[in-house]
Amino acid sequence: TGGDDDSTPATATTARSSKPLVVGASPVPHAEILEHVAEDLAPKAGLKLEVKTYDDYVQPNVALEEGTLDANYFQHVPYLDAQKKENPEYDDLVSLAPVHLEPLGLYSKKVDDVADVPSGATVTLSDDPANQARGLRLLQQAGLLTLKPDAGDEATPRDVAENPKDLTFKAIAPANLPRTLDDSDLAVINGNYAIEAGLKPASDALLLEEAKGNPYSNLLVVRADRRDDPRIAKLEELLHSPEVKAFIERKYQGSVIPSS
Amino acid sequence: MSVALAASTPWDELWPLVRPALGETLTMVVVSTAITGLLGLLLGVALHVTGRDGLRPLPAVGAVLSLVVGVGRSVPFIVLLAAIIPFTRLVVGTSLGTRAVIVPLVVGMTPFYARVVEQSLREVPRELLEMARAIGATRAQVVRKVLLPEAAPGLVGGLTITLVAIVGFSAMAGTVGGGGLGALAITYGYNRYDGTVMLATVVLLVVIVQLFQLVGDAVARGLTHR
Amino acid sequence: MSVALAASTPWDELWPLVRPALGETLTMVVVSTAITGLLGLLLGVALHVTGRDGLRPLPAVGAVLSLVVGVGRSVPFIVLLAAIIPFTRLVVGTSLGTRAVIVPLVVGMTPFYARVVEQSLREVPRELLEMARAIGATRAQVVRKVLLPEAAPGLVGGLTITLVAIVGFSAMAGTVGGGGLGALAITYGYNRYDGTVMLATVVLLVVIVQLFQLVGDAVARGLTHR
Amino acid sequence: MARSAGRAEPPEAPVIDVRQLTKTFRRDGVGTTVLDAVSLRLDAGRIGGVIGPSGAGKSTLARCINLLERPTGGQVLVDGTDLVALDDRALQAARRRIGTIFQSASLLSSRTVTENVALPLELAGVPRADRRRRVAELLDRVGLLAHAHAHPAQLSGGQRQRVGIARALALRPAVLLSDEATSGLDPETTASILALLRELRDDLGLTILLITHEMDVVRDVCDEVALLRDGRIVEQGPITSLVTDPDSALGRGLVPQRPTLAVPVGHVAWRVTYGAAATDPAWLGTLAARLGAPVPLLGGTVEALDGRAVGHVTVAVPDPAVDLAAVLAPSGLRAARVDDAGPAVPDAVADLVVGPEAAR
Amino acid sequence: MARSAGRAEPPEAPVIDVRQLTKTFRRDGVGTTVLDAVSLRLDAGRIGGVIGPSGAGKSTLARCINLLERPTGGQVLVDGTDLVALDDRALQAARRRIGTIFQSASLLSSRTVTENVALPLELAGVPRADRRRRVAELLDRVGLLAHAHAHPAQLSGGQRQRVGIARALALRPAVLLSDEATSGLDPETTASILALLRELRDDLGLTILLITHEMDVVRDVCDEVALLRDGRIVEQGPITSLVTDPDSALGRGLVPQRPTLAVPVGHVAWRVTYGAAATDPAWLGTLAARLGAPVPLLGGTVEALDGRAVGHVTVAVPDPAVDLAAVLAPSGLRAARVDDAGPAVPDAVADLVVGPEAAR
Ligand SMILES: Nc1ncnc2c1ncn2[C@@H]1O[C@H](COP(=O)(O)OP(=O)(O)OP(=O)(O)O)[C@@H](O)[C@H]1O
Ligand SMILES: Nc1ncnc2c1ncn2[C@@H]1O[C@H](COP(=O)(O)OP(=O)(O)OP(=O)(O)O)[C@@H](O)[C@H]1O
Ligand SMILES: [Mg+2]
Ligand SMILES: [Mg+2]
Repeated sequence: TGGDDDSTPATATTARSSKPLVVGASPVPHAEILEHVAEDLAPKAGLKLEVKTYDDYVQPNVALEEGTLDANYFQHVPYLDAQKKENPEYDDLVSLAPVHLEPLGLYSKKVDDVADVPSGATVTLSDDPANQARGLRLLQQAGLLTLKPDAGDEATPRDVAENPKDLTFKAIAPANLPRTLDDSDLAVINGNYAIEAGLKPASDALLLEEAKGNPYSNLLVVRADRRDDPRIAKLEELLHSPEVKAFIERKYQGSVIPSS
Repeated sequence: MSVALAASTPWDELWPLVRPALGETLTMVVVSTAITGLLGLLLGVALHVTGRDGLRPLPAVGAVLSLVVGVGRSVPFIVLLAAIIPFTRLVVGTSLGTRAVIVPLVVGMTPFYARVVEQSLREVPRELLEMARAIGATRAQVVRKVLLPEAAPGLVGGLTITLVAIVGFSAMAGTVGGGGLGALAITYGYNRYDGTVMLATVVLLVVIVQLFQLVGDAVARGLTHR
Repeated sequence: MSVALAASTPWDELWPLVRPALGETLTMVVVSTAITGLLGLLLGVALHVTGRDGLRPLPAVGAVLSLVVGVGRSVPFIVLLAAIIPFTRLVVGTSLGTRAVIVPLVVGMTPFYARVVEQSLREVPRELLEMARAIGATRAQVVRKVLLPEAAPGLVGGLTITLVAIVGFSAMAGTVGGGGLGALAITYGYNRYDGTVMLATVVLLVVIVQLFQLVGDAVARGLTHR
Repeated sequence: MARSAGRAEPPEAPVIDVRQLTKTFRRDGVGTTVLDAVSLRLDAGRIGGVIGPSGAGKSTLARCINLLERPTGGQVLVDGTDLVALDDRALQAARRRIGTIFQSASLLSSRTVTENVALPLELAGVPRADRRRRVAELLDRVGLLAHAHAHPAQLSGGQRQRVGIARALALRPAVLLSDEATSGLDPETTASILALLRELRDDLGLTILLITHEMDVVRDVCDEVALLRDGRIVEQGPITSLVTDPDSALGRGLVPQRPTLAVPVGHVAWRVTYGAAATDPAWLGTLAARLGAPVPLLGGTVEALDGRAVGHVTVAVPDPAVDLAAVLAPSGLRAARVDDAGPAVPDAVADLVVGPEAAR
Repeated sequence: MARSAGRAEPPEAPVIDVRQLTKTFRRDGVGTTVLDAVSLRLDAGRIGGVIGPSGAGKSTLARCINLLERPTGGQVLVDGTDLVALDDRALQAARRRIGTIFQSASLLSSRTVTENVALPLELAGVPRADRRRRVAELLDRVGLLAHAHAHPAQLSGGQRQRVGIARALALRPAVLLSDEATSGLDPETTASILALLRELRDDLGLTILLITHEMDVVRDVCDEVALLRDGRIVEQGPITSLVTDPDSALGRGLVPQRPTLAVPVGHVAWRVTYGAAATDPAWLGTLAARLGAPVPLLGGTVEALDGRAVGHVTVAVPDPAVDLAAVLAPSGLRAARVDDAGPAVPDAVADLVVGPEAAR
């Protein structure tokens, strides 16, 4: 089991390389991308990959730190940094190269244009800290509000400086954002949840996040002492391969964008 | 706790955060418990009456009721919450906010309380039911005049258990913007490692639960004349 | 559901997905229920015995027990799950996987079953306890020979209710990689809007719940001699 | 509520008519026949006693009459209607005309004494004011006014039993099934309850099936009696004829059998039983005069039943040659030689009620 | 288990010694005194009866003796030790020496008849084989062998009561508190249970406090009796002296009071009571001879108690001038004129047990 590796970090990497690499991931698109790698690319590359899915954003880092996971693939750098700030023991977690971005989008069933958002409108956004901050930034980008200058990666509605339209913010579970779209005036929805709920970000969103230079690209995170694990290097290489890029573009139709 | 309590909310910012949550929790819990109590009672009585040793054994109806109750209890609450959104909207007109949580709480907990009710009704001595039948009680009268009053302490005790379970489940309210202490505990304590808020909410939750338990116990004791 | 069921898993891919989850759920539920049953019974007896009308009223001990039970029931399950990770790791050596879910399930449900047990014990006629005392039973003997056997049908009924609640909570297991049908329902049904898997898991959950309910009812009936 | 004379059925139609009633319980997969072809008729306004050893099936008989137990075979007609054939509504109506006093009082613990007695009235929709009046009246009759607001748990056993009696009478039933209503009541309370029952019978024509173990109760209020043993009716008939029939085990059992004095040496003990015919109450003096010797009275019981003497006395006759039976026959008394008249467990009682279990 | 002679206490130390026992219940905030300074002593190997109207406090008295109710005042000593002062362990041990038969049998519904009777043996750690033997023996004695494996719900009321009796005797107690053990049992079963108790007393020195409403039972087995009314002991004493004392209400109540024949015209009814002194059993014949006229016997009861005649008869004296009391005094009989000897509710019983409630 994973715990063995943890207790004997000096074990020869060769011994390790024969074992499957255990990667924790969010179900969509992370796990799907990993499954694609595991099935179509990894065998040829001599890599055994085992994917564990998580619906939660806390446990994958816990498991990684604990050694149950060799890597995880569900977060972006700002989220990891926030986690590190709150959990000093995560200091040895390092991020690798960005793989993909799931652009947040503004959606509404009430208005067709951001400009038409009425005064006093209810805006729903994700209740996880990073996505909430990101959503607020998207709303700022849409010109609906201004954030305080010191608002960081974990900005909350309390960090809103100007709210000209007197918007009401409701933070809810990301999966329920599409479900409650009928009852909100505006919703900031993650790409994956939008797709799964049958929304087409490319066409349905009033506004999508910019892809370029976006810090919210998702990437692999590993423990520093595993950075040199050849299996990790192999996976990292495969994730940035043209095949994977093509897979993402084909499968997600613009709702998930390859970062490189 | 394994994680340091970083970025804690200062104590003086706590109350403005917690106060509305407390109100939301109380609203959700009290309203949901009241409705759940009523519906669960009806369903529980129906289960008992149509059940195998009931006043009017109707295997077919009993099986259907049992299935309904089973479905209600089998679906994980988060899934239930999401799945019945259209129904919720139909009933309270929105799928967002405190009101919207009450519907899934009632839908989810009614089957639970129904089973608790059934359980309590089973404890009523059979000789009392026979007595009631012998003096010419209709089935409805047996239920109203014998079964329910005699089981009352158990029903209240069961309702207390249900209420506390509702307090627990109301934490999920956050997933549809219902707010409340539980959601606060999850948002701040679980997602953000904010020890202060987490502690404050948990303490408040414990106090609420203990208070309701005290009241429930006192009422049950007041109804006991054995 | 309000949204289209996009990207459903084809039926032929269903079984490989569901089969291990079924096993995980059964393991989690059966093991957790067994341990919860035992610990809850002990705690419930302690609550009853030290309670106000108990065999040995000890207001101080009773209050402490009641507080412990209250805390256990007040903390929302997800928060509890996260909060006791160090304890979980201590007990089962890991905080991940099916085994790791059993610990918070037991910790979370034991106080619940303890209250159910307390409730059942209250239903034992006082004259039987008096009889036992009159024939010189020690308190431990009153518990073992009178309270528990006489309350047995209620205890089994309550355990069935607890088991079903555990089935529901085990869905949260997904959040720590514990797997199981509930997690599948959340992952596919809740997060991915996958109707097929969702339906399949819910149906399986219902079947499991109904089966356990049937067994529980039969056992309770077998223990009833009134 | 009085049973009017203008009813359609012929006046002889019995109010309770049990025909070939059989009841079998399954226990551990084995069937036990608790009532075996029991037939019993009780006319309007009559009080019929049912006696028999513990476990004979008396309670089961009562429970079959108001259909708390479904008979395995046979028929139970109350007021001419077969309860088994009735639908729910009709059965409820029929049951409201049958008052039942349960062997275990079966009171609702959640209700006070008043509320327990009011229950049948509530069920029947009697208005509150009437209910209050009737309940107060009943509680007064059973001596429980002082406990009107107590809960059953605060009552003594006999008090609970009396609540059950008051409840059974609340609806002024036409038929009363009384299952050991007075067991556990003291003699005075018993007497007052019996007086109440007799009065209700006389005034309202109440028909009563009275299950009891107390022979005094049977003698005091019953018109007829049936002896149930082992699920079968062994003997039955009107009290007066049973009591005056020295061949009837049931009749002998109804008269107290108490220990008698030791027989003086040289004497022979004879048991003299009052018979059906009228008897000169001074027979004992007459006998002594006739025998020319004192006739010691060793013991016995003589009492008035319907104005006639019933009972028996044991006397010691100084001359073994005297055939007391022949001597007393003209005066309507029957006599039988007693071989051992010492203090002993009364035999006639044993004859009467010894059950298969108790005999083992 | 027999009460050995070599005990430290003086042999006269009573086994049950109730001193100024007071018990008050709070009901709806009002205190009701149920037992009011009750004192009672019962020596080893004696059978003491307690009678009294329903609600008099008899059960409460028994419950105070085994400390199921904590006395409000006074002392209860069993075997010389004050139970109130004992710690848990000692109290348990003491209770195992006190068998209790409850008014409501209080059987465990989860256990069979056998298992219910075995319960006290289990609690005391009696080995399984011994347990089985003892239980079978007891079930045989109470006539329940055939129902050994039935559950209480499958038993008749009397059968349940007998299970309770067997259970109380299981541990061969030194003291037995019997709260209406035989109420609801038929005469034969009652007789066999009483025979059993008497035997246990004779063989093992069992001391028994017997609460009952059945005067026959008191006469048959009790050595002494106390009349409790309204929480107070009104009268108490040895049976023989009470029964032969015509001034004792309790004594009169113990002898059956049955209706007598109507007084023939021109006659005067006298009630003749057997007294403490030995009496010529042939007194009636002698009286007739002496009066030179037949003396009709209107009714009465005469029986042997400890070899002596007790009871009373009502006779009609043809001459109103005769003072029967004076005539019979030399023969040890007491006579009192009866003004109305018609069939009536027996007065002496009313005298005896009329409670404040029933009298209202
Ligand atoms: N727990 C209680 N609370 C209040 N009053 C009580 C309680 N228990 C008994 N009583 C009252 O105490 C009185 C005596 O009761 P107890 O049971 O001793 O009577 P008893 O002599 O045994 O009568 P019975 O012959 O009917 O059994 C009754 O009037 C009863 O109402
Ligand atoms: N539910 C049952 N299942 C099996 N056997 C039963 C059941 N109820 C009663 N019996 C048996 O039926 C027989 C008759 O019982 P019943 O209660 O009619 O007796 P009873 O004549 O009223 O006796 P008692 O004088 O003791 O009240 C008993 O032997 C009893 O064990
Ligand atoms: Mg009976
Ligand atoms: Mg009593």
